[in-house]
Amino acid sequence: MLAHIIQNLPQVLIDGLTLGVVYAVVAIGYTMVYGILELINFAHGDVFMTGAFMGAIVLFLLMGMGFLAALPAILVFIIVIVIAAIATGLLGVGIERVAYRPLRKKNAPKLIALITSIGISFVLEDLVRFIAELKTGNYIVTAPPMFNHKFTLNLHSALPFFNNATFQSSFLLVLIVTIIMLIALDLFVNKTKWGMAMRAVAQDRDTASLMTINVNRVISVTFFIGSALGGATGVLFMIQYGTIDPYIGFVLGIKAFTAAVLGGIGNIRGAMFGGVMLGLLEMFAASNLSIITHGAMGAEYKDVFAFIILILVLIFKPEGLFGKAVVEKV
Amino acid sequence: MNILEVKHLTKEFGGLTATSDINMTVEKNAITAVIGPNGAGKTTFFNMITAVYQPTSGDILLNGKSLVGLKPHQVSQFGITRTFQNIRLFENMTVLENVLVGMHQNLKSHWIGTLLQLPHIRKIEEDARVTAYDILNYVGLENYVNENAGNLAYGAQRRLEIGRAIAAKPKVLLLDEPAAGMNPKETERLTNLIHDMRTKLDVTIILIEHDMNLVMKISDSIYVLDHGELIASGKPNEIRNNKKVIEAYLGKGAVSNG
Amino acid sequence: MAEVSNHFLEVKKIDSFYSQIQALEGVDLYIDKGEIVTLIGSNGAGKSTTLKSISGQVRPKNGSIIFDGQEISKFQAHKTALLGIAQVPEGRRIFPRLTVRENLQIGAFSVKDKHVIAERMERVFNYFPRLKERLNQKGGTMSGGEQQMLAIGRALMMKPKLLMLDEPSMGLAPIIVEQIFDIIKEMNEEGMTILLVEQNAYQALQIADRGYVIQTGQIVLDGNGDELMKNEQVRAAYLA
Amino acid sequence: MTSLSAFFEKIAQSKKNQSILFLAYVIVTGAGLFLLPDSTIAFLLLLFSILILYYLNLNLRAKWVTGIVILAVVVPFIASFSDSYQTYMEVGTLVGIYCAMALGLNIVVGFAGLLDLGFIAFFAVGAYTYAIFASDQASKFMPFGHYPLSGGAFWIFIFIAAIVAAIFGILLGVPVLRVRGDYLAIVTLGFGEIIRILLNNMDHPINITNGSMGIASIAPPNFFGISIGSSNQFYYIAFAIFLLVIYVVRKLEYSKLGRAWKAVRDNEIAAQSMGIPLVKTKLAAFAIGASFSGMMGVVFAAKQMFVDATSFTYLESTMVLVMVILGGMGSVPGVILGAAVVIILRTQVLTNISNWLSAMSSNYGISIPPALSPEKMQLLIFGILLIVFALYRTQGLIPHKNRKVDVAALKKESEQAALKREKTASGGADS
Amino acid sequence: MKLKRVVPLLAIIALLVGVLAACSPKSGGSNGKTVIEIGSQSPLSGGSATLGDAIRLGAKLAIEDRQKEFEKKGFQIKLKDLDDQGDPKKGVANAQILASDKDVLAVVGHLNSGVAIPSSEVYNKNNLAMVSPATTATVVTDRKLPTVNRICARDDFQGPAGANFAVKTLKAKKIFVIQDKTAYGSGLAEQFRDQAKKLGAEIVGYEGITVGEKDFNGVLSQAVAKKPDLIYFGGVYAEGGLIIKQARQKGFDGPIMGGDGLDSSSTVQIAGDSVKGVYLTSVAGDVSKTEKGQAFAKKYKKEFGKNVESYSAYGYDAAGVILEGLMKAIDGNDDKKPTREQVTKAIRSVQNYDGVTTKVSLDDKGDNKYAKVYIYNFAEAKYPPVQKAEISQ
Repeated sequence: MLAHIIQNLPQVLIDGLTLGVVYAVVAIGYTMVYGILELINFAHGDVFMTGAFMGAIVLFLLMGMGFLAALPAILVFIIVIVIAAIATGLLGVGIERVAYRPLRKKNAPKLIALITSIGISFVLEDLVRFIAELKTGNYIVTAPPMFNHKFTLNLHSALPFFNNATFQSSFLLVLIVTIIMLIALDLFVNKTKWGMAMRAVAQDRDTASLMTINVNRVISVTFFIGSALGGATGVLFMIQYGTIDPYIGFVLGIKAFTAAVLGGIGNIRGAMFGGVMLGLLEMFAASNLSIITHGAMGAEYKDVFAFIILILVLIFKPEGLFGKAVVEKV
Repeated sequence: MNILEVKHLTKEFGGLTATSDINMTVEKNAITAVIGPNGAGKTTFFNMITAVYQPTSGDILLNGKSLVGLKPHQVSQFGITRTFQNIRLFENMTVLENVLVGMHQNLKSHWIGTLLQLPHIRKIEEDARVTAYDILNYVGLENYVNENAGNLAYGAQRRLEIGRAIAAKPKVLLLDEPAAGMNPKETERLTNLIHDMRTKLDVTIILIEHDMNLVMKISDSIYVLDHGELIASGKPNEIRNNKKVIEAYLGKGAVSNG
Repeated sequence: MAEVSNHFLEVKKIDSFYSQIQALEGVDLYIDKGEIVTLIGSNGAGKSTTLKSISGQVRPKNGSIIFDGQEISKFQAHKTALLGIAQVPEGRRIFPRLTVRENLQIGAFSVKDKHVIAERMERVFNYFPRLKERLNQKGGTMSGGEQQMLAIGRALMMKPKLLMLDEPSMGLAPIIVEQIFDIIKEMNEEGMTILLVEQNAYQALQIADRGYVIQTGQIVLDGNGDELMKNEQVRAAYLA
Repeated sequence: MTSLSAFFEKIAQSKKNQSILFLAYVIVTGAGLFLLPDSTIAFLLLLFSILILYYLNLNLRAKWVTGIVILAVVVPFIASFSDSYQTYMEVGTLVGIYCAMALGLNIVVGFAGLLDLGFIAFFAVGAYTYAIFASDQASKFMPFGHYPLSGGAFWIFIFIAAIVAAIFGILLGVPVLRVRGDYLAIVTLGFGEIIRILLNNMDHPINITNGSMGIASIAPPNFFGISIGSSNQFYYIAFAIFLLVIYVVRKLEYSKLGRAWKAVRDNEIAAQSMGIPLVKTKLAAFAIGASFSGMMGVVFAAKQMFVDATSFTYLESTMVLVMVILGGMGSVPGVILGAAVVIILRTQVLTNISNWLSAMSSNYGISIPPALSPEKMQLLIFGILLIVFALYRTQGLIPHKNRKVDVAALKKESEQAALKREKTASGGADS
Repeated sequence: MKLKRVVPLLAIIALLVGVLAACSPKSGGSNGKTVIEIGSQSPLSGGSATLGDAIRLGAKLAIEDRQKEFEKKGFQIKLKDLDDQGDPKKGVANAQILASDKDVLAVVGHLNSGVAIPSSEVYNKNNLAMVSPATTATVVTDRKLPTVNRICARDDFQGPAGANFAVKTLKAKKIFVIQDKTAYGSGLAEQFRDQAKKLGAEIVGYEGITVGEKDFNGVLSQAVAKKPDLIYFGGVYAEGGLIIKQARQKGFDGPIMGGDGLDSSSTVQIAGDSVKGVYLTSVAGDVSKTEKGQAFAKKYKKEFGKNVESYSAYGYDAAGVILEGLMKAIDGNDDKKPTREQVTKAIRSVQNYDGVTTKVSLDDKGDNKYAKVYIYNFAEAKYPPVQKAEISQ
C-alpha cells in the first residue's frame, strides 16, 4: 500500500501543484477583498471564470485574424493574458462600484454585502453562459490547444521507488506565471507605496483616511488587482485544461475560498499556502483514498476529505493556519 | 460580610500585562467605585469578574465560591450582572424585550411549554411583561416601551442597560461608566437611582466612573487603578487626598490648587 | 454657500449623528493660527465626535466648518487631511502590522519627493528620538507611550497646518504624559496650531490658550485656560 | 392623483369597507379563475388576496380564519375546475414546502444571526430518512423488518425526520460554535456539501442511500386507507405542516427562547452577561430550524416518489437563503412572501414565459434561440433581484417589525399588581 | 396607505403583469384543425444540452414529416418542448404542466434516467405515455409502468455489450473504471464492471469523479499507475472529453472506452486529437450507414443548420413511435381525438416500426426488442466515429 502511494507521489505532487497554484491565486482574490473590507466576495470565483472566457474571446479573435499561426505561442499567450487580466480587473472595479460601495456608504450590515456578491455571481454566470450559448450553441468552450508539449520526468531510473511523472509544457507555464504573479504581488503589497496604503486600509480604514489616503481608491485598486489576478488565472486554467464553462468559477471558487480560510482569511501568504496545500491534499486524496481505505471510499470523497480538514483546522485554530486571532474589545 | 473577594487577579494579553495582582473586598450592599485613567485596566477587571476574559492568575470569590473557569452566563446566573462602557443593547429588539432578556435566567418558562400554550407558562410570560414594565418605570423609560432600543437617545440607552441588568436580579451589579455622556442633570438622576437601587433592590454595586462628583458622593470605598495596578484604595476622603492618586489621575494641579 | 470666517478654523453650529443618535448639537468653536485650544469633557460627551466632524470622518448633518477660508464640512476625510488638518486619533490607532518606518511613511502618503519624506522624518526624530531606534519594529509591539509618540510623529509627517490630538494622555504613565504635553507645547511654540481634546482637564488647560467644555454634545462653557481652571463648575466636574 | 389617494384613504379607514372590498376582490379573482381555468394570472391574483389580507386592518383571528379558508377551501375548489388543477396544486405544495424551509432558515439566520449556507442538507436528511424506509432500500442493509413500510408510516416519519434533522442540526452546530461570523459561512457550506456527497456515495461498502442511482418507487402515504399520490392531496399535507410551522415560529419568536436568539444575534457578549447560555441557544436554533426542513423533506420524498442527491445542491441552499433575504430577514410574513415569490417565479412565471416564447417560435415562425429562454435565465433574474433588493430594499419585501405590547394594559396590570402587593403587605402587617 | 406599504405591492403587481404576457390564449388550431400536442422534455441547458437539443430537434422533424398525414384526418400536431435542465425537480414540475394540458397526449423524453424516473411517476398518474429516446437505466422500465416506453437499449445490455467488446475483442485483461457518480454514469459503469469481471478481466480500480470539475489528474494518475489495458468511463462528454485528454497527457496510450454519453461531437471538440483510440458503446446507430439515415442527416442539416448528433435520430424515432401509436389510436377511435388511455395502449402495441435508426417493437415492460448497441471507434479526431460492431439482443 505504502509503496503504491510513494510510487505515485511525484506525479501527484506535479498535478497537485498545478491545481494548487490556481487555487492559490484565486484564493488571494478572496483574501485581499476580505482583508480590506471584511467581505466574502462570493463573486470572485465567477470573476475568475469571466477572465477565462475573456481570454478565450481574445484567443479566438487572434486566431480569426491569423495571428495565432503567425506569432510565437508565448507572445500570443502574453497578449491574451494581459488583455484578459486588464478586462477582468476593470470588471472587478465595476462590481465594487455597483454592488459594494453603495452598501458601504449606507453602512449596511455585512450580510447584505454577502447577498449582493451572491447576486453578482449569479448574474456573471448567466451572462457568460448566455453569450457563449448565443455564439456557439454550447456553453462549453474549448480553446485551441497550446503548450501541449509533453515532458516525462524520468525519476524511475534514478530513484526506483518512484514512478516516472509526466507533465505538459502548460504546467511549466502555469507554474512560472503564477509564481511570477505571486512574487510580484508580494513585492507590490510589501514594498510599494500603494501596497503600504492597502495594508494600512486593511488594518484601520478610518485612520488610513486621516493619512490623506483615498480609501475608496485603495479599495478600487485592491479589487482591480485581485480580479486581474483572478482573470489571469482564468486564462492559465483555460490553457492548462483546454475547456472552460460558465460554472468553473463556482466549483473552483468554493475551493479557493476554502483555501483562503484554511490559510487564515485576510492573510495573503496564508492564501498562497492554503491554496497549494488544498491542491496537493485534493490530488493526494483523489489518487490514494481508495488505496488507503481498501476501496471503501474512492476519489469521489476527495471533497469531503478537503472540507473535513477545513472544519478540523477551524475547530482547533478558528482563525485559520496563518490568521491572527482577533480579540473582541469589550 | 464580604460578598465579593478578588485575590491577586492578573491578566496578560500576549505578554502585555493588563492588570496585575489586584485585590479587593466588597461588603454586601456597599457601593464601590473603581477609578483610574483610561486604559488603566478597569474594564479588563470587570471583564474578568464577569468571565468575558479568564484571568491569567488569581481568584474571584462570590460569597466564598470561586467564579474562575465559569462561562459568562453562569456568572450571571450566580448573581453578577453588568452594564457596558460602550453600550451593548439588543438594538433590534424593543425596550421591553431588552428587559425581558435581562429576566431570562429567572423565567421558568420553557419553549415546549410555550408551544403547548400551557396556562401557567402563559401566566409566567404575562407576569414577566408586567415586571419588565415596572422596571422600565423604575429607570424612567415607561414611555419608550415599544421603541427599538437602538433608537433611544444616549442617556436613555444607559438607563436601559441598567434596567436590563437589574432585571436579572443580581446580587452584585457592575456598572461600567454609567454616567458617560450624561449631562449634570441626568447624572444627578443617575446618582439617585444608584442610591435607590442599593436600598430597594438590596444589591451590591461596583462602578467604574470618571465623574468624580458622582464617585465621591455615592461611594463607600474607592479603588484606584493605574497601569493595571491597584495604587490606592479607601474611603472617598482618603482617596481625594492620596498623593499617588492625585499624581496618576486627578492631575498634579489638584495638589497645588486643592 | 459662501461662508466667511475670520478664524483659521471655525466650526459653526454643527449637528452630528451616529446612526440615529445625535452626538453633537449646535457645536460652535474656533481656533486662530498659532493657538492651542483644548476641548474638555467627560467620556461620551462628544469630544471625539467634534474632532471627527472636523476631519471628515463623521459628516455633520447641519452647520458648517470653515478652514483657512474654505468650507470643509462636506469633505471626505482624506481631502480634509490633504488641506493640512492632521488628527491623532483616540487610542493612537497606529497600524499594528506596519513597521515604525512604514507608519511614518504613510503619514507622508501624499508626498512624492523622497528627500522631503526623509527630511520630515528627521524632524520627527528630533521630537521623538526613541522612534529612530525602533524603525524596523512592528507598530503593534511598542509600548503605549511609544505608540503615542509614533501617532503624533505620523501626523507630523503630513506637515499639518492644524494638529488635532484626541486624548493623547490616555492610558499613559504620568511621566510619559508629561513628556507628551511638553512636546505638544514645544510644537506649538514652533508655530503649530493645535486642537487638543482631553479628559485630563488640568493638564490640558495648563498648556492651552483657550478651552471649551463640552457636555452631552453641547458646548457649555468657553474661555481662556486660566479662566476655566478657576471656574467652579469645571473644578467640581473635572478637577475633583 | 390626489383624489384617488384620498379615495383610498377614505376606504382604508373603515374596517367594513375593507372587508367588503376584500371579499369583492376574492370573488372577482375567484370568478376569474373559474371562467379562465387555464389562466395563471387569475390563479396568482387569487393567491395575491392573501397578501392583501395581511395588510387589512382586521383583527388577527379573523385574518387567520379568512386566510386558511381561502387557501384550504376556496383556492383548491375553484382550481379543481381547471385542467391545470394539478399544476396549481403542485405549485401550492412547493410553496408550502419552501415556506416551511425558509421559516426554518429564518430561525437560524434571521433570529439567531448565524449565516448558514448548507441548509438544504437537512431537507435532504429528511427526504432520505423517509425514502430509505418507504422503499425496499432499507432491506439492503437492515437485517430485520419488512420494507417498504406501509403508507401509514408516513405520518410517523414526519416526526422521525424532524428529530433526525434536528440531530443533524446539532451535529453541524457543534463545530460551528467555535467558529465565528464569516468562517461560519464556509463551515456550513462545507457541511452541506459533505452531506450531499455522502448521500451520493453511500452505496458501498454498505448500500444505505443507493448512491447516485437514487431511491425510486417510494411508497405513497396512506391516509386511513386512501393512498395519497396526487398534488392536490399533498397540497393539504404541506399546508398543514406549514400551518404548524408558522404556529411554532410565531410562538417561539416571542418566547424566552426566541428572545434569547435575538439577543445572541444583536450582541453575543451582552446576551451571555444576561445569563443566556450561548451553546444551548445556538444549538436550539440549528435544531429547530433543521427540523422544519426535515419534515418537509419527507413530504418532498413522498411527492416525488424518487430522491437523489442532485436535488440538494449548494444552489438550493442559496435559493432558500434568497427567499429569506428577499422576504426580509427575521420577518415571518416577509419570509413566507419571499418563498412564495421565488417559487412562483421559478415554477410558473418563468416557465410560462418560456413556453410562450417557444409557442411563438413554433406558431409564428419567430425563431428565438433557446439561449434566450427566460427559464434558463433564472439565475440572472434572481441575481439582479438580489442585487436590487440588497441595494434599495435592504430590509426585504416585508421588513421585520417588533411586536408592540399594549402599554396601557400593561400599566393597568402593573398598577393592579402594585395594589395587590400593598394589600397583602398591609394585610400581613395587620395580622 | 403609506408609500412603504405600496412598494411591495407594486413589486408583486409587476410580477403579475409579467405573467400576463406569459398567458397566451390557447390557439385553437389554425385552419379549423383539432390540435394534438406532443410534449418533449430534455435538457436544453446545462452540461448535456447538446444531447438534449438533438432530441428536441429530432422530435420536431418527425412531427413536421408526418404533419400532412394527420392534417388529412383533421388534426394538427404540435410539439410542446420543455427544458428539464437535467434536474429531477424541474422535470417533475414540467411533467405536471404537460399532464395538465389536455391537448398533450404523449411525451418524448427524457435524456437522463434520474429525471425520467420521477417524471414518469407523474405521467403514469395522468395516463400520459412517454417514449424515451435515451434513458438507459434499468429501473426506468423495470417498474413496469404502462405509460413508460423506450426505444434505446438498457444499461444491462449496453454495459455488458461494452464489456464483451473490451474483453473479447480488445483483449483487455486489466481494466480501470471511472464513473461520474450520476445515475447514468454509475448505472452504466456498474453493468460494465460486473460483466467484465464475469468474463475474467481484472478490475484494477473503480473510482468516482465530480461532475463540473476540470481536473481529473488525481484519479488518472492512480489509473495510469496501475497500468491497465483499458480505461472505461461511465459518464457524459463534458467530463469524458477531459478524462480522455488528461489520460493521454499522462501517457496512457491504451484504449479508452465509454458509453453513449460520449457519443457527441463535443467529445471530439474537448478531447481534440486525444480522442483517437477511444471506443464507445452507443444505443444510437450510425445514421450515415443507411440510405435512409443519410437522407435524414441531410434533411436535419437543412432544417436546423446543425449536424446530426447521436440522439437526433433517436428523438426522431421516439416521436415516430408516438405518431405511429397516435395514428392507430385515431383510427381506432373513428378519426376522433383519442383519449390518453387509448394513446398509451396504442403506443405500447407498436410493433415492427421502422425508424431511421432502429426498428421498434415494444415489449410488455416498454423496452424495445430491436434495441441494439453499437460499438464505435474514433480513428481520427472527427465526429461521427466509425462503427465497429452492431450487437442485437
